[in-house]
Amino acid sequence: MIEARDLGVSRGGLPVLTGLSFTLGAGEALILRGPNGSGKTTLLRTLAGLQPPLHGELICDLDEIAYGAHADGLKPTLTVAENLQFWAKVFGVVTITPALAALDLQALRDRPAGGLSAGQKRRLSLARLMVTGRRVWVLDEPTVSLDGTSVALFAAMVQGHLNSGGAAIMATHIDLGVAGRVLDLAPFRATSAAYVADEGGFL
Amino acid sequence: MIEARDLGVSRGGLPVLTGLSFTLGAGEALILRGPNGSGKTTLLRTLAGLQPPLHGELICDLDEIAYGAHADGLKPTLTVAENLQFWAKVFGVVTITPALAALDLQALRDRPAGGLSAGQKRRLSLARLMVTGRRVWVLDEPTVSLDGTSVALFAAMVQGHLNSGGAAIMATHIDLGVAGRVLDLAPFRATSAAYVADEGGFL
Amino acid sequence: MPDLGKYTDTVLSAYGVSLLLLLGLLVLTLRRGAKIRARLREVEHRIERNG
Amino acid sequence: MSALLLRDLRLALRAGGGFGLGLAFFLIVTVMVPFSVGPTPETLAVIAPGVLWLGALLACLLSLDRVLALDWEDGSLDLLATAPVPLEAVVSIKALAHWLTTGLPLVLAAPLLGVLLNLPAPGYLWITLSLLIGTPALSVIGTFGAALTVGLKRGGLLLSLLVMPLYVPVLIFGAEVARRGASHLPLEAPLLMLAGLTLGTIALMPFASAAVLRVNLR
Amino acid sequence: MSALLLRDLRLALRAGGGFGLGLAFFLIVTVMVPFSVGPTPETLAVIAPGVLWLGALLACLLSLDRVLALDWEDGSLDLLATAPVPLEAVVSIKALAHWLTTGLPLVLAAPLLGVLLNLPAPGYLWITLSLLIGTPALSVIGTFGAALTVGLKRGGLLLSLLVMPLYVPVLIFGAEVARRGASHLPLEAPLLMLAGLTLGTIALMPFASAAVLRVNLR
Amino acid sequence: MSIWEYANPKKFLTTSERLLPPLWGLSAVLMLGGLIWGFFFTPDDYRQGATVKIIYLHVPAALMAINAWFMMLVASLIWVIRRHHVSALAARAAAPVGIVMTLIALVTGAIWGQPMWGTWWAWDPRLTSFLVLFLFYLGYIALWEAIDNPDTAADLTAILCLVGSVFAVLSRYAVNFWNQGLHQGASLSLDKEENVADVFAYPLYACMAGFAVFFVALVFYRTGTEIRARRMAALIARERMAADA
Ligand code: HEM
Ligand SMILES: Nc1ncnc2c1ncn2[C@@H]1O[C@H](COP(=O)(O)OP(=O)(O)OP(=O)(O)O)[C@@H](O)[C@H]1O
Ligand SMILES: Nc1ncnc2c1ncn2[C@@H]1O[C@H](COP(=O)(O)OP(=O)(O)OP(=O)(O)O)[C@@H](O)[C@H]1O
Ligand SMILES: [Mg+2]
Ligand SMILES: [Mg+2]
Repeated sequence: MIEARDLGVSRGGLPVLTGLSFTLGAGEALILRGPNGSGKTTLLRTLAGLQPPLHGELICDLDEIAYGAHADGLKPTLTVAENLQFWAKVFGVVTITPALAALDLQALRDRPAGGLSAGQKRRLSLARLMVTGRRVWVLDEPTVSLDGTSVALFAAMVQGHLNSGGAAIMATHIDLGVAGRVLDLAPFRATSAAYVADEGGFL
Repeated sequence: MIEARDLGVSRGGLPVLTGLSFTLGAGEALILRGPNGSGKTTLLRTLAGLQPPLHGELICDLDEIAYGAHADGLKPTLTVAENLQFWAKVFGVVTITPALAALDLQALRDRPAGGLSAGQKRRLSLARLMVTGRRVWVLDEPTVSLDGTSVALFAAMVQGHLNSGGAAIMATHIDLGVAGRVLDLAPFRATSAAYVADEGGFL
Repeated sequence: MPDLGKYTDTVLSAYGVSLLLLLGLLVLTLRRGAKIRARLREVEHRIERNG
Repeated sequence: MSALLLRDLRLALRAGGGFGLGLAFFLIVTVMVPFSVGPTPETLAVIAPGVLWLGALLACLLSLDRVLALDWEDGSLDLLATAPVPLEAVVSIKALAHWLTTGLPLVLAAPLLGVLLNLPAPGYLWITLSLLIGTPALSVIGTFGAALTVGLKRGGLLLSLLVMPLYVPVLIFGAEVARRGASHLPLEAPLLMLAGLTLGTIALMPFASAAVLRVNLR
Repeated sequence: MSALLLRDLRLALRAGGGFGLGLAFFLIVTVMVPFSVGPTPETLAVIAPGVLWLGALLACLLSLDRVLALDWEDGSLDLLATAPVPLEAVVSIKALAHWLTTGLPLVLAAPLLGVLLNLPAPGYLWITLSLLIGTPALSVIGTFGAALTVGLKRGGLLLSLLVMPLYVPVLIFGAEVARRGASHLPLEAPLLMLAGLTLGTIALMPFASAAVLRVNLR
Repeated sequence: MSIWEYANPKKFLTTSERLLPPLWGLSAVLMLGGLIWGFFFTPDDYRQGATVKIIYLHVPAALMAINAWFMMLVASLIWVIRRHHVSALAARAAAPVGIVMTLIALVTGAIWGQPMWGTWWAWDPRLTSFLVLFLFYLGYIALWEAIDNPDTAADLTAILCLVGSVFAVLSRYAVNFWNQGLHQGASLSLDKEENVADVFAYPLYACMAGFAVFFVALVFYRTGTEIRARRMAALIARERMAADA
């Protein structure tokens, strides 16, 4: 569903990763690892279509991708249900009930999102994925601030998504509870040579 | 250094924890655990003096406490060194070199903080603790977004602080790499009875 | 009705607007009061039933 | 699309007065003018149409930073950009929501505030009409400015700075209509220009705004 | 303390024009006035001192949301509140930084902009002097407003609404000094009142601002 | 038995429940009586003609507009010093009443001004300071509405009210200094010379009393509503806490 060939990505005008190739098929999960600053976030933003690749080839259908960023994208004055409902409408999905159920949010349904704790907010922003109806989930550190129980809920949700033919690519430093191929980004860190190649005109 | 007796804390006008008693002596680390929404953040804010306790007694010298919140408090346009320097001056500490060294930030020293990755920002905000000169560290999920190496650096820093007679109280869902007493907050969740006692006038 | 002469419009519009504002305030106050009262009663009943 | 419009309107209402505040600012600027230029009724009558237009323009301008910045900060904009709606439609809806919550109330309030400034009698119709025709252009142009500055921390003032020159033509024609109206002069020419400006910006600006927004999201 | 002041000044410089933007807004408002009220030189000369004061006031007002909101959003304010400095000092420094980056440039620019508005010759001295004395009060009062609204998402317009009525006395006396100065009238009385207002607010408002900030951080 | 007992919400509710019917009745009698008396049974003024009848609305409204702010100031002080919730809620309840009174004074004044001064509005000091008062009310109400947490809102609005009162007085002075007025002086002063004639004065007294009682009744009622709303929020929150546990 996603195929990257010799991909290079850049952040703030500097190349961060180069020579990255991988494929992600239906039902697969790919877990990105790598030390801080190695370019996980940058790669995920590129996959989601928010920034163009530096070079190389990226084959993916943007209409299949749901992006879950580090920021939550919640409106503090809307309730949990209203926040979800909005995204459901935008993506043309009918019901938010399964999403609420998947992350155990029913009890919080009518609370304004601004009054949730860090982990509760995170759960709500993960529930958003369920109402996108998209098949490829691109997630940046999805389990930050989640307690053990919630991590398990998240893992079950992702597993369900994979079983129904979806795919997921996730960056993390901690255990997600989801089985998947691990891709370490450290070896692909861009060298100064890549920079020369890219900014060739000036160097 | 901190002593809480039958402490109750509230958030958004609702009691969150009640009947909490603990002490924290020099050289000790206390690790707060509890499911999402159990009141860790609320308790830490109360200890830091940002909100008054609901009831009970809290004996702690506010001038000894350094608070490390979930938000980083970094200025994106200032460099790493300038950010640290500022807090060093506010707290009357002379040098930032040990702080930079403790979290391996020397290489990033002149980068604007806005151009750091999530984990690099986190490291910088942890380095801030070293320049407060305060003896009690109150930290909310300090290792969020940190990779393994950085967690080890953090643990070493905390251990050093404890060995020199400091103390630390930290909320977390994941392993911090620091040995310490664990306090689970789940049993202290406020019941509706606590609420009645508090809002007596209206109930 | 007293004869207001050339000031009929002036005086009547002043009375009209003021009474309208006063009545509006009164009606809004009473309506919100009744609504909150009813909702509170509902909540109290529900809590009594559920213990 | 209507979901987005409804959400924006609801947020404006919910946030404790997105509706009222632009209006309040308009009121306050109008009230401040006599304090600063002095209370002489003749002077006030001369400058009244201009002050009302300038006040409405400033009230619009100040509420622009709500148009996109909130959605940017909390990450909604990233998510909207990857959602199945064209970005052109998103910015148009945003401009519409801004007009409904800011421009329209200003139009309705302008005649009342005219009283405070001693606006000559024939002016009331024309100030209302010129604002009704002109404010949509202000919202659309303003959304472009908001898209330009969306990534910047506290872009508020920069936003004003960028948008102000773009507002100049609208202001000139709008205030001209209102002034001529207040003193019974012929006003077809500026009125037509104003209407043309509004239609043109509504038709074309969303493309510019969407393009700029795409760059900023990158 | 000086560390905080230096940091705030550096941030204002670094953020791409915290210095320049208030000034630019002032410039633009002043330039927009002839577009909106018409270019007649006599009218402009009459309203010039008032317009300059109003423009300076609006420029101040619009930059207020930078005073505390940024530090609130990124969590610095929590950290400052737990640092070994009294909150009263923090808000005073914030007001001082605001004045240095916004008020002072306005004072210096006002005579230049007076030229655009056909300000009568004796007015230049007095517009500068009245702004120099009055703008510190604007910064201090504005900081109080910023502290009141700091917890609110996009409090910008609410902030203006709350602060504007508090600005009324300063505006009245300030503009009165400038107007009397421009037409050679005696102006000791309003000048003294203006100075008294400024000193009073500088002495007392920080306590109110700090109190309000404590409530908001709670 | 101290007056602070009524600071208990329940006590306040039961007391106001008992007081409200007579208050409503009294205000209706006084207001209707005064207005009917003034409107139908007083002669025209020799200078102002029939427009003098506007005084029965204009002056009581203006009076109550100021008194309402004063009441809010006192209630805010009580909240800041003794932290009685009812007091904060009473201040909140009074603000909309006060702003309507201000609006009535402004509108009747404007309508009156048209025949008397030949203009709807003039920047007379009294009028101007009323406009500023209107702005203060607006800001105060907007701040209450903008904050979710009721105690935070009470604290912030109380401080705003205190600071605002000081600045309201300052602007009154400033405005006086700034422009000479067209407006009537105090016509009910102790100085017999400038007092309005008795024919107008008695119905005016009745209306003033009526407006005052009406204000008290409204504030009592609205405070009760605020208390109930607060109690309802508290009950729902408790219910939710019980469900969570
Ligand atoms: C929008 C315009 C006006 C406003 C805001 C206004 C406001 C006030 C205020 C604040 C008072 C003082 C009440 C008191 O202190 O006892 C007052 C009293 C009064 N006003 Fe006006 N007024 C307005 C227009 C007028 C006009 C046009 C007239 C008639 C020509 C008028 C006639 C009076 C009289 C006769 C009193 C009673 C004087 C007294 O008892 O102090 N007002 N008005
Ligand atoms: N806005 C920016 N401007 C310039 N450089 C940036 C910016 N954001 C990140 N970088 C740099 O780009 C590199 C890659 O950052 P990225 O955020 O992709 O890392 P990451 O793998 O997500 O790290 P982490 O695990 O800490 O989140 C880092 O070296 C970082 O310093
Ligand atoms: N601003 C707020 N207004 C009202 N209620 C809040 C607010 N913030 C948090 N709460 C509620 O207070 C409770 C405690 O929240 P707190 O943030 O202390 O939890 P936490 O233990 O830190 O959770 P997490 O692990 O998710 O960070 C939660 O039930 C939450 O919903
Ligand atoms: Mg990252
Ligand atoms: Mg937390």
